[in-house]
Amino acid sequence: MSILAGILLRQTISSEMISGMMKDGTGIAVVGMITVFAGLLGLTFILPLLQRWIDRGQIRMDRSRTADEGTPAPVRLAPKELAAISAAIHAHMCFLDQAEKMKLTWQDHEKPYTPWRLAGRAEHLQGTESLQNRIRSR
Amino acid sequence: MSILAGILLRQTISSEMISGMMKDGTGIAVVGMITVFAGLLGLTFILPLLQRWIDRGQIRMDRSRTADEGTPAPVRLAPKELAAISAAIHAHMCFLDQAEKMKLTWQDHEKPYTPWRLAGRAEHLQGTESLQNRIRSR
Amino acid sequence: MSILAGILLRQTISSEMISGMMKDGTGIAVVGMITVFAGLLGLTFILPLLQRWIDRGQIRMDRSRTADEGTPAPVRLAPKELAAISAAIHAHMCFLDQAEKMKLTWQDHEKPYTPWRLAGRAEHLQGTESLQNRIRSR
Amino acid sequence: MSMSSSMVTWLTGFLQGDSGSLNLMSYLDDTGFGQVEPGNIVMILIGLVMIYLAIKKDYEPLLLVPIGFGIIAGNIPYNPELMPIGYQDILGGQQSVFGLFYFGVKSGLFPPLIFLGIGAMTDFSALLSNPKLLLLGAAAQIGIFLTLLGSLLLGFNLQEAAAIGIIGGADGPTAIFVASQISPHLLGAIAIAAYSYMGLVPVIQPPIMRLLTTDEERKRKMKPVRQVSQTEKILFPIIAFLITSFIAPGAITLLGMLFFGNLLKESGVTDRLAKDAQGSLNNIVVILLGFAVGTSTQAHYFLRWDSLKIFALGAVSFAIATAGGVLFAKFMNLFLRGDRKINPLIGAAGVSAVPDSARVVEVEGRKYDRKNHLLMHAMAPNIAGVIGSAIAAGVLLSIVPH
Amino acid sequence: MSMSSSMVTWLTGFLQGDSGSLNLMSYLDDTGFGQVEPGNIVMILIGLVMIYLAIKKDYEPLLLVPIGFGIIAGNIPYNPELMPIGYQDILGGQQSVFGLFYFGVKSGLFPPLIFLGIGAMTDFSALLSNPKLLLLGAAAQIGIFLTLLGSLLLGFNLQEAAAIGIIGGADGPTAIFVASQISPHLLGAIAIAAYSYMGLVPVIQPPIMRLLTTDEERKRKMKPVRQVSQTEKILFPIIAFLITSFIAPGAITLLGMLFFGNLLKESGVTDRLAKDAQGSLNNIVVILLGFAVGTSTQAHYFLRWDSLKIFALGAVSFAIATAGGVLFAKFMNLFLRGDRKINPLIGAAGVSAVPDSARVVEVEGRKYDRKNHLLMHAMAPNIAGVIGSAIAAGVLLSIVPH
Amino acid sequence: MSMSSSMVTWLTGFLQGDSGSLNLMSYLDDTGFGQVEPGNIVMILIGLVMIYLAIKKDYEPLLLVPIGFGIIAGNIPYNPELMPIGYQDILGGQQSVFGLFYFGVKSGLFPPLIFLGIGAMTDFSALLSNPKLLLLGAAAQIGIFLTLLGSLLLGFNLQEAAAIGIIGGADGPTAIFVASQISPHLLGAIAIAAYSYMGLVPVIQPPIMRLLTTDEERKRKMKPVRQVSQTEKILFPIIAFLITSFIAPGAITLLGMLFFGNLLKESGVTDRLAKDAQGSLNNIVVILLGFAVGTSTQAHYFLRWDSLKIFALGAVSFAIATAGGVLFAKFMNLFLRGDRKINPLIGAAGVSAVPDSARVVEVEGRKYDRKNHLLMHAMAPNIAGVIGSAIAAGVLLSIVPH
Ligand code: NA
Ligand code: NA
Ligand code: NA
Repeated sequence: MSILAGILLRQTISSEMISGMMKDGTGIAVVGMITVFAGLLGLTFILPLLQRWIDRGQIRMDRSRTADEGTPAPVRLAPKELAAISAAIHAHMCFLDQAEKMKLTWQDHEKPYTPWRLAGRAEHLQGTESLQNRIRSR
Repeated sequence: MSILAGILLRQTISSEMISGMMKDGTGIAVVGMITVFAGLLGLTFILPLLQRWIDRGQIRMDRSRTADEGTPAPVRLAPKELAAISAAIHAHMCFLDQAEKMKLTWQDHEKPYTPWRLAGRAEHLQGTESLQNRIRSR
Repeated sequence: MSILAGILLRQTISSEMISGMMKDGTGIAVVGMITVFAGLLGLTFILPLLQRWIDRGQIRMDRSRTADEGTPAPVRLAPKELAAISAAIHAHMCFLDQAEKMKLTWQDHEKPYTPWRLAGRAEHLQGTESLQNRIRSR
Repeated sequence: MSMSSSMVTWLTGFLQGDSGSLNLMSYLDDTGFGQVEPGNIVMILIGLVMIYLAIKKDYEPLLLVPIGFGIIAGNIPYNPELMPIGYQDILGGQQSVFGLFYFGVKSGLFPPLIFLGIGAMTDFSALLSNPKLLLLGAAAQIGIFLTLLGSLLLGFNLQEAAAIGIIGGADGPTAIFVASQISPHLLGAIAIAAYSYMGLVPVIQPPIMRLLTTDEERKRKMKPVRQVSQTEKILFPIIAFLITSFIAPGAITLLGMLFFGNLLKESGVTDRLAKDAQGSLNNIVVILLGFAVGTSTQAHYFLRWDSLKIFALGAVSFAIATAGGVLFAKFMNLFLRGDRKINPLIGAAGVSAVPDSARVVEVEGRKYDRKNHLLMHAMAPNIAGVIGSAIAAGVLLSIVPH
Repeated sequence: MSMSSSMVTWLTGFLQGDSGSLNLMSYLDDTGFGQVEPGNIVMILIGLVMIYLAIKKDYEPLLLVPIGFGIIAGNIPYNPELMPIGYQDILGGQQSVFGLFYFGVKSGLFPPLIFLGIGAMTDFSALLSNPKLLLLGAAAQIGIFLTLLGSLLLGFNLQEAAAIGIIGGADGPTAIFVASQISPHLLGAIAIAAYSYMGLVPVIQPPIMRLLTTDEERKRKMKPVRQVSQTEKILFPIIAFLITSFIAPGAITLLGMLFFGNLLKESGVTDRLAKDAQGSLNNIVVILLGFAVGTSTQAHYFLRWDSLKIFALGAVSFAIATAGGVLFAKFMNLFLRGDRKINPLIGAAGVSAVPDSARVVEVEGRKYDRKNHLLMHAMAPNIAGVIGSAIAAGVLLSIVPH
Repeated sequence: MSMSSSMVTWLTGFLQGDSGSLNLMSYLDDTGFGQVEPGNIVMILIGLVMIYLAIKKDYEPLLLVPIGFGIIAGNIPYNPELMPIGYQDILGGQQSVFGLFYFGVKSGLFPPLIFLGIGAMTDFSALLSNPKLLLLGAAAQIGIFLTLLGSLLLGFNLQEAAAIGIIGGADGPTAIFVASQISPHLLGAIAIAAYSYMGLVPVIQPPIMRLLTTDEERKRKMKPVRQVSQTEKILFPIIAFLITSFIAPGAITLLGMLFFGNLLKESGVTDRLAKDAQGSLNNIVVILLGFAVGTSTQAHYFLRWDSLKIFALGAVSFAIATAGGVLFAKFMNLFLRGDRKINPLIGAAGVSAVPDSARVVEVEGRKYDRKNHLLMHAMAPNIAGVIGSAIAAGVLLSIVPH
């Protein structure tokens, strides 16, 4: 690999280089690297400005949030705590769901439990018929 | 907006209107509105018949279900109740799943816990491998 | 159905059969059935070899696993047990998620609870942002 | 040494632009900086506004974010002789990727797929519970046909006028479908207009609703809707499809997919299919459709006098449709007694824009009586509006020669 | 005033049909009411029956609901000179949307995608556990070749006969794939026949199974299947693909996707892909495939003598395939001893129709011994039947000139 | 009796091959056994190795399993005069299914869709937190342009050299996109090389990283990244798209989809779309893209001297890119003070290969200081590498005539 690279480099540093196709190639390489750097340098300079601009807006509303808080330590919750939290969130979201469904369908799905409805029933019990399923648009 | 509408209306009510392209346009508008109304009027008349026809069948089976029950009040369950119900349903559905999987694969997925299987394991533990995934058809 | 089949059979057993298109048809049928059997016979013979080859490797590592264990009896867990297990798995997987997310995004999603973020919030709370969503590749 | 000095010579020439065809200056000519025109800037700003409205104001974000970003992507300047990028570019037989996306729009493929999704996510109970509200959805279609006449007066030909009229149906996919079939050259403007006004429903409708109703009417409470049996819900899409498509065969494609999706949802045995019809498939099509419509607003195709006219007509059209629904509700009340009378606000939901216009009705109704929930009642004309627009589209497709 | 009176004059003429080309009567001629033919009504009724069977009887609803609704949508009458609606319509260069859907069928694109999904959802353990049951899946393919001969006798040419024969493989996608390649003009009839009989498996198979087995045979219990290691499951799709596709290269496309899907499922590192191969992608293709097949039954293409013949041959074909599987199981028993003997009922699962025919075996077996669960044993020939049909299809595609 | 004896006569002739055109021997000629060539076996073995690496070593399994199985499926021998199976086969106007899959590759459709998915699953916080690390992603692109020069030296023409160079971008979709536009005949080899080396990142990069850094540098800890506000995350994709696409319009398609996907993710109002952009749609495209790229390695198109050269150049290219990133980090350190100094290991993540090369950096860094977590810092150059490669691709697409 590095041998091949060496050969290429040695061939590259020859007086023939700046002529014909290699000239084009070098031109492309220079333009290309300049463009790549220009693009990413542009971002490098604009992103801090963006941050400052947003922060200024934030400061007016909330002085405490702009501080550099550093990488937050990974919060290691006990499985028990996680279970409790996820159950609470689930309950909360189900409630939101219920509220949202009420608006659009005015009734929960009530499906007869005949045998030929098994497949349908399963999906309905399991489906997360959540806010994301509401009809917002086409 | 309403000014433009006014201009349009005034222009529309001119003696030139019923001639040339506007004549076609008016014809289209009349046919169009008649058709739209015909389609939706058709539904308006047939839907009550449909309801009555179905209700007749239902009455034979269950006299109590045809009553107009009005919009059900949104049932506001406590988060606790919701959590309990969802856990129960989950357990029930998992059981159905298990039963169904037994039929088609006669064993649960047992996967070695070698490091290179991490991705796979995660999916399997989390995946709702439910009735909907059973092979029914092509 | 069976009458038609009878007619077909009787017509088939005529001296005309082995001539013209029927000859081709019979040829195809014979080649076809031979090929189908060849393919599946091939599998029938190779699969046991495959099993033996794998088992040999397994034996070196674990002598106890090669025994024919028969169809496992469907394990009928009580709903309570299932709920407990699923909660535990959920907690465990959430923990893995957390760990994995830490690596790639170094922070959990913290979203402002302004009204226009309702939809987004719902999705995020509910979404199973699990290992399967990690960026592995293109 | 001679290498490095000749390199320097070459680089100097290269940067100054005299080293042949390939140099930094000639490349700069082909970048956005060299190719930009004022129209591009205007369109990019429009795209930014759409994204702002979608994210900050929550106006139909599922449409306006893809369209807005598509507008930006479609208006970044480039040299079309070098690469196929824009939605109409073909170079050396290779079509641009944006062109491939746009095929789904131009061929009329995406709108019926969206209708499949809408069918699979819509509960038709409200409509089954009170069928006479269907007529409000019919009345609102007057917006389509008056706009058609208006377009003829403004100098559009019959095909164009028909396609523009459909904007008044307040139904993005229907508008795109009709335009793709009979006026493909106006497709971009019509699609943008239709979707923009769908996003602006909360701005356009309320003043008209207030203008045309009395305080007493706005406070009117309606009879609670009845429970609908599952059998009715299963039979409805089939029967409704037979009736409406026999009357307007031009709507077979749109209504077929709408009711097919609804049957998948209600049959109880195809939930697996319904889930992806309204989920993955719908989301994928929404992403591609919105983005493709956005990219089709390339300034030099889009920024014309005609586009402005279409936007003006679209606004009028929405206003007329809203008025049509409200006034027809008042007309129906002449024949209805007691608690059967309709709150005319729900007539405004006769335009389609599901479920935004129904929500506007709910919000508006509660301004006058905080306990008056009109949303479920408004869902009936709202869905009827979708069906009505599709029928109107069907009529136009069969009558207007193309 | 003069305006309104001239309006009245015009309207009268308009309704009577003497106001030029555009009037209500001429529009009525172009609606379903003016264009309807008896064939359309027949087909719509067939579509309704299919939907009824799917929803009420749970016969393959994922297939029959889309096909049934597609049949209805494809048979609503319309004037094909005005709009491209039907699956073969092209007007002014614009293809109908149903035609775009149908492209997935005609090009052979959808069937391999369905096979990918089947592979990603099928557990091949049963087959790995008892490889000799594979032969039952081979024996059942006799139905394909006898039907081919029968079709030749009924006057079909070789290409047509080969495509019709595949119905006996009891495998919708395979039948569609073969027909699309060598007899596209029969595709609609073959697809409908194949899927209908797949739905009717619980009706067709039991009498034949009972006719060909003794009471003792039906009560026979089989040895429990063994545990299969994950390594076997991973290697199986690769090895099986190499063997079967070397023997029948014509089956590379179908078997390649089947085993590719299975490898995604079993590899343990591509669950993410397997999930959507058998989920979203499969559902989307099932919706479009079923609907497109349905729309391809437009009465004036479909209602022909040939279609009836194909249906008759299809029924015979299913019966022969079932018999072939059962009888071959009895034949194998001649060489097997003790608890290795096969319950010949599971031979009936050698047709494909996964997993319906395996379920029929289970139900039938339990009629004679309530504690005899044959389902897992029947899954082996059932899946072998899929592979077998694909091999047979491969042979036909390479031998029959096209 | 006479029937059965004539049958025997016929069968004998049939098996011996003298019963006309159709017999068992002639069929065998058309099977894999008759058609196989050494190249096929070589390629099938390569496919098997890829699948082995993917499953056992977890090297980019989502890519290597589909590609590996595709290589096998594409190299099963068959007679191309009988059936259209291979990705370039067309017979009687019917294109092969593999050809239909491959259309998504050849037309350049799949790569932007993959970029949409990457955008929708990538968190750009790391990059927003420390923008100067973007420059490492720029520096690594030197691999692209040196490889371009190397390819020219090895005798490839300008179009080919440009396409080969992009392998050094370490970005499968970008490489496929560029090759599809300017060197479609090398697409298969380039795609396989790009993806193979992406899988081999953990093998290729570490030695180079160790060679170019001192022990002290490798142990350097970096300042913790700062909290990024949601507003920044929403504005970033829009602003970044405007800047980069104005500078390199050739990258509009790729970067447009990347940043569009990211906006869907971050906007907070289009989660529904983001979910399927990075889920179903991405998975479906990954399956089809990988498999199609695999099938395009049919031995008689693929096994050429050029393919080997491309593989060699690809390896060099990856090495140069890695070195470029690391050395540029050291160069930047000349201008940085104190805790702002960069750990040069993260320069290696300036190639794309998200997030594998960032993981390699993490692993490498912890070999020297178990408490030094570089992953989040490495994500910045890693994502910048994706953007950088796309810009480079854009430049090549606009400069290189095609
Ligand atoms: Na409407
Ligand atoms: Na079969
Ligand atoms: Na890169």
